[in-house]
Amino acid sequence: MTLRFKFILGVAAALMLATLPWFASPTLIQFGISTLLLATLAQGWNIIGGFTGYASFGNSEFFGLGSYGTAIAMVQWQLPFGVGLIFGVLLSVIFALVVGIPVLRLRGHYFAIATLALSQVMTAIVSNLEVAGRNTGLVLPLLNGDTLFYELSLAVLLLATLTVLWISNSRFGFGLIAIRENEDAAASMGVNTTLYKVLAFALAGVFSALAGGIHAYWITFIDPVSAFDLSLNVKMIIMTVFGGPGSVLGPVIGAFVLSGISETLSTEISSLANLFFGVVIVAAVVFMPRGLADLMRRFRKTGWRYFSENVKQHRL
Amino acid sequence: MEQALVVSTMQLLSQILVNGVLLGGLYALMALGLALVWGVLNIVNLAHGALIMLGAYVGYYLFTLLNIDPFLALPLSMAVLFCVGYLLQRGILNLIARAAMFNTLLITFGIDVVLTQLAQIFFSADFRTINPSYAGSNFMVFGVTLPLVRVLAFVVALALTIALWLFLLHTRLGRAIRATAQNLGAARLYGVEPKAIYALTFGLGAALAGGAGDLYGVVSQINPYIGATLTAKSFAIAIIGGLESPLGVVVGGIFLGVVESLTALYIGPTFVDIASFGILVLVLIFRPNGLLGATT
Amino acid sequence: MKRALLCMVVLLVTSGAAFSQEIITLGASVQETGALANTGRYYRDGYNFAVEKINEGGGIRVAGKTYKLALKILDNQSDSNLSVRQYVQLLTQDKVNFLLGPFASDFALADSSVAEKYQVPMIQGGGASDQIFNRGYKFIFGTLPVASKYFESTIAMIGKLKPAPKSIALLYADDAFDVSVANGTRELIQKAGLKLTEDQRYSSNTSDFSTLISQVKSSNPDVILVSGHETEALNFVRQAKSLDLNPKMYAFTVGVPTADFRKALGKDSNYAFGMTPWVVSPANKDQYFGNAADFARAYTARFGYDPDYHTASAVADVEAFAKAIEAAGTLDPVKVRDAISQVSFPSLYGTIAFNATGQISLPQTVIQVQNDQVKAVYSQSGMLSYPQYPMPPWSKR
Amino acid sequence: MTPPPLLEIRGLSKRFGGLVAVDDVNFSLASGETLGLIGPNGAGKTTLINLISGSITPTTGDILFEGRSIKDLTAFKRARLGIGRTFQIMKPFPGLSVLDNVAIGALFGTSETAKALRTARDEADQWLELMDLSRYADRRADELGGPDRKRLELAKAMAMKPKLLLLDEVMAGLNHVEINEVIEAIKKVRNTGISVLVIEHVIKVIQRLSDRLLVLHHGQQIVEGKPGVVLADPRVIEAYLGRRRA
Repeated sequence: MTLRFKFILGVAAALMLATLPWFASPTLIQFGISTLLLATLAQGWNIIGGFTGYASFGNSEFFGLGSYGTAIAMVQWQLPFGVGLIFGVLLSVIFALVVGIPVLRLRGHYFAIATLALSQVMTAIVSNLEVAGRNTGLVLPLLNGDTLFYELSLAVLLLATLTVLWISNSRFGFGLIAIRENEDAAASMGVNTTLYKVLAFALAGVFSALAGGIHAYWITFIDPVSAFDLSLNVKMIIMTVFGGPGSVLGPVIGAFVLSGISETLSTEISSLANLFFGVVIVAAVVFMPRGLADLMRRFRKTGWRYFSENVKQHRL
Repeated sequence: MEQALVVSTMQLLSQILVNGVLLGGLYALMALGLALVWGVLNIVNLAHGALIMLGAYVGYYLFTLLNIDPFLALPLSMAVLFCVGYLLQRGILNLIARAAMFNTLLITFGIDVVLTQLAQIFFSADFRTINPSYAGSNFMVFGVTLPLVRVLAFVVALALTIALWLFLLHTRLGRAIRATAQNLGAARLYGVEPKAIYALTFGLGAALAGGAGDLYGVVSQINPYIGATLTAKSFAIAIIGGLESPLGVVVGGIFLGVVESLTALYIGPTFVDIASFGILVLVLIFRPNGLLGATT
Repeated sequence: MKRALLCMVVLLVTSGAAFSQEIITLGASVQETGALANTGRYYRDGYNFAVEKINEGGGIRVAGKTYKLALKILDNQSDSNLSVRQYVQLLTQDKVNFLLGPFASDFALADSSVAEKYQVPMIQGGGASDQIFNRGYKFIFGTLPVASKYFESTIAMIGKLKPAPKSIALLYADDAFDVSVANGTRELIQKAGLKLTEDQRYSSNTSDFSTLISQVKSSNPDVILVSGHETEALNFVRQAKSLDLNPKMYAFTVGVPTADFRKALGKDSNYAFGMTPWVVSPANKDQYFGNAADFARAYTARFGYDPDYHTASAVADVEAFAKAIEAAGTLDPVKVRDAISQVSFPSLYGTIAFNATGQISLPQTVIQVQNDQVKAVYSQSGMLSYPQYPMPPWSKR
Repeated sequence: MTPPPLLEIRGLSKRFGGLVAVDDVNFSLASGETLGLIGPNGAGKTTLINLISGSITPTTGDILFEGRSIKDLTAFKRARLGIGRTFQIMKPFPGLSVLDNVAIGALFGTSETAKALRTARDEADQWLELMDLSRYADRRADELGGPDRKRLELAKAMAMKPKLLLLDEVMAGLNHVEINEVIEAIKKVRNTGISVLVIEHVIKVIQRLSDRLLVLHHGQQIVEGKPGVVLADPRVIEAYLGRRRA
């Protein structure tokens, strides 16, 4: 595929998605909004997790801060949605800078656990904040405009994906990849590792906060448990890893495919959906640990052996 | 009047400290298995809480169906969970033993979901308790009320910790496990297959979770969804105590128990999580080897 | 315009199936799995049972035609975000006519916005928080009593006890419902001239109450009121025993009426006060089930466990729809909404009539566990039977 | 006035707890010079390299680069100034292609202005060619074998366009034939005119490459001078070779 062809294909796909509200059912749009937001979150995680190699469980904090920034601005200060969204992004970036600098010094599991613990701390702090409605949450004004929410979500996803496309072809992105592959070697080759990691964390924060703000206004009610939901972070990771971490479209495809599966399951087999979802995660990690992107690249060559080879390669 | 107030404040404080220490003992037992598996296999087991939950149900069914006292059921509960852990490692985790770190997080999360859902299907979402006749008994020492089962649970937790410590230090298998923590191949020097060590260690971690679950059921209620909070608590304790020695975990557990109790008393019960997880983050940043661990 | 278009789509897509058989579909997303599944099942089974019974009785008559009721229930896995999406799906894809609610206030808060957005009435029996009803929404109705008045009858009863209790400790979880309860209760305590010795908010899902209990013990109040969840009530009682906390009485908003509570605690559940807006009594007549006692028997036989007020509230939701649709004589959601606001009928749950904000006004009956049985002790009309008070210390049981 | 030496080490020490890994080391390195650093295992050679490259900070003493103290600079800043290094345990970017491994050196390293990825890859191509690696350009770095991997390390470091290159035991684990291959590669590097500090265990290698030798023993520098003179010094034979013969 030539670059030009890829470009045309991308624009066509974006246009097609953008026109969806004019012929799809409200349920599909509803599903679309939630999937686009999840894809945005996965793309955000891709920047810090996929490119930089830091398994962040802090992205749901960004989502929560975006939600609460928007909600507090709109409910407590009667500001317009746009201002709220910016306020949420601002909160999130400040959080990324303040927390990122000490926490990004930790590596591997320790970073993961630190961010995991921080999300518990954030939930607990917000539960005690008067301005955030404590643990009883905030009720946002009702806006009957799913088309608007859909287009907004799509725009943010496009922005996130274009940013990731730029990252994958830029000096900045190569710096991140170098950090992921070997942080000491990256530093010794002149990569400002601290700055790059914090920037990646903040950038992930921007997109997650945008998604959070849109989600809050759309769902109209937020409370600490749903806004700082850790399982949302796990979903971002699963979607990214399923699609292919460190690739441009992997997280988006991962989000679309897994949301589709999960939504179908919730409707079709209702109570067993979660069980099945757990099984899918386990199976995916065992049989295709490098994601769909890798599967598609190598499946043609190896065929069904692809799965058994993965197992052989990673088992003890 | 004023003196009476001072006396009652002191009494409350000592009661709270005792509560914290006793709670800490149970916490420590919950975290022990997690720390062992993490330290030796480098697996952060997000399904640890689910294993504790299973252990609690084993204890519950042994008590209600066969009328076995929960403290006598402890070894049985541990044995059952040992098998569960051993099979999980052999059947699933072993398949990704050499994959990237994300993957172990993801797969244990997946296992957690599956175990929880299966528990809901087989045990139902009803709230259960292991409620032997003596469950609420207590005795007074210097004006402080000591709940019998919590004291017993504390003693059992300490005993299991010491047993684990002795096992790791003084048996060939234990030394092989410790060596594996440093170097995968090292187990061979002790004439043990690394594969076997992995499964044994995970089984041991699960057995400790099973024991903790059995005791948890005696002091608290159980349902299929208690796992997530227990996993989070176990993390905090393992990190605060450090992964190097079982004794560190006990110190971490008691420290956390006391901090939580004091926070609830002086700041407010809704601030408990801020305190415990805030400390976890600070420990990670400033003393990554745990409160007792060596500084670098 | 949009609505007309929607109707056309409905006609085309459903290939007329729904219409030729004259079916009215009610939709709900409830907690069948997840942390709230234990209470969620009351709603699932209550809705199902009511729909079955109404259909057995011939369904409902709307403008001369007979309709059968159908039910579409989705499992929200105790996830409120998923729940919101499922309600939209119920309306737009499954084309249900009207909405029944989920369990718990925070879910009802989020889900009712869907009803409001699509202008389809929702009657929910699972959320009592005042927050749900003071937003000025027009399409949300609730059949649980007002949260801030949950302890009203309990405090009224306290005034009639001998020796009269003087001091109260109030403990409550920090979620929407329990905060509403606490705010109302605080006022009631003040009005009754009682002394509030402890006023403590704790995190939802707290499992260790040892600090709170020690604290309460040292301030030694006569009465302890706990507004929380059933798991918390269970843990509280167990730990109260093991820490030898002996107030003259303690009362809980939830948990006490359930069979689960008594089963999990055994003898330790005795003396605990609770409340229910629903009394299983033949005096509560019902058009479909005969009366509350008949209903309870039939329900236990059918589902294998005892119903509680959640179930009754769920049944009342379905019945309210049946009555309102018949009264409206049309399936038009806006007209049915107006009819709901006007209904007033006796049911197994009590008299169903909604006030201006959409909530029902139903007094709580104070209950107590006595010898492993739930006994009604006090209602608005006065003492029903003098409770076992004061509660004997744990050492003397 | 003579220009300051490229690198000057003054009274440098590093303590790990009770262990003195590097003890009061002083030397300097002129522009274009190749200095060999030898010593038995545990002599503190790698610690010295880590101190110069900035992976660790010294306990006392100073490091001057082009006359300026760099001891408080972070590793990446020193790389920007022109200090490149290889690692004893090879640290390629395993998941990246061989070409992109080298391109990262060109993108960062001493280059002040951001350059396009394409330019960096073009530069990387040249270094691959010099190091005889062109045919592996599209392979993943972790698929390379021993000597190729060493050459990749050299190419990566060279792509940074450093003024000073620190080579940490590049020969470890190679056989005789492979060692000769890599020696040729290092010679090519040296011929570009940059200064090199070579740490090596294998005496033969260091003799063939260095202008001057420095011997470390238990963290202390014991002899410094021309290779022939140093290797004949009885203290060196005692400390280093003597023990091996014994």
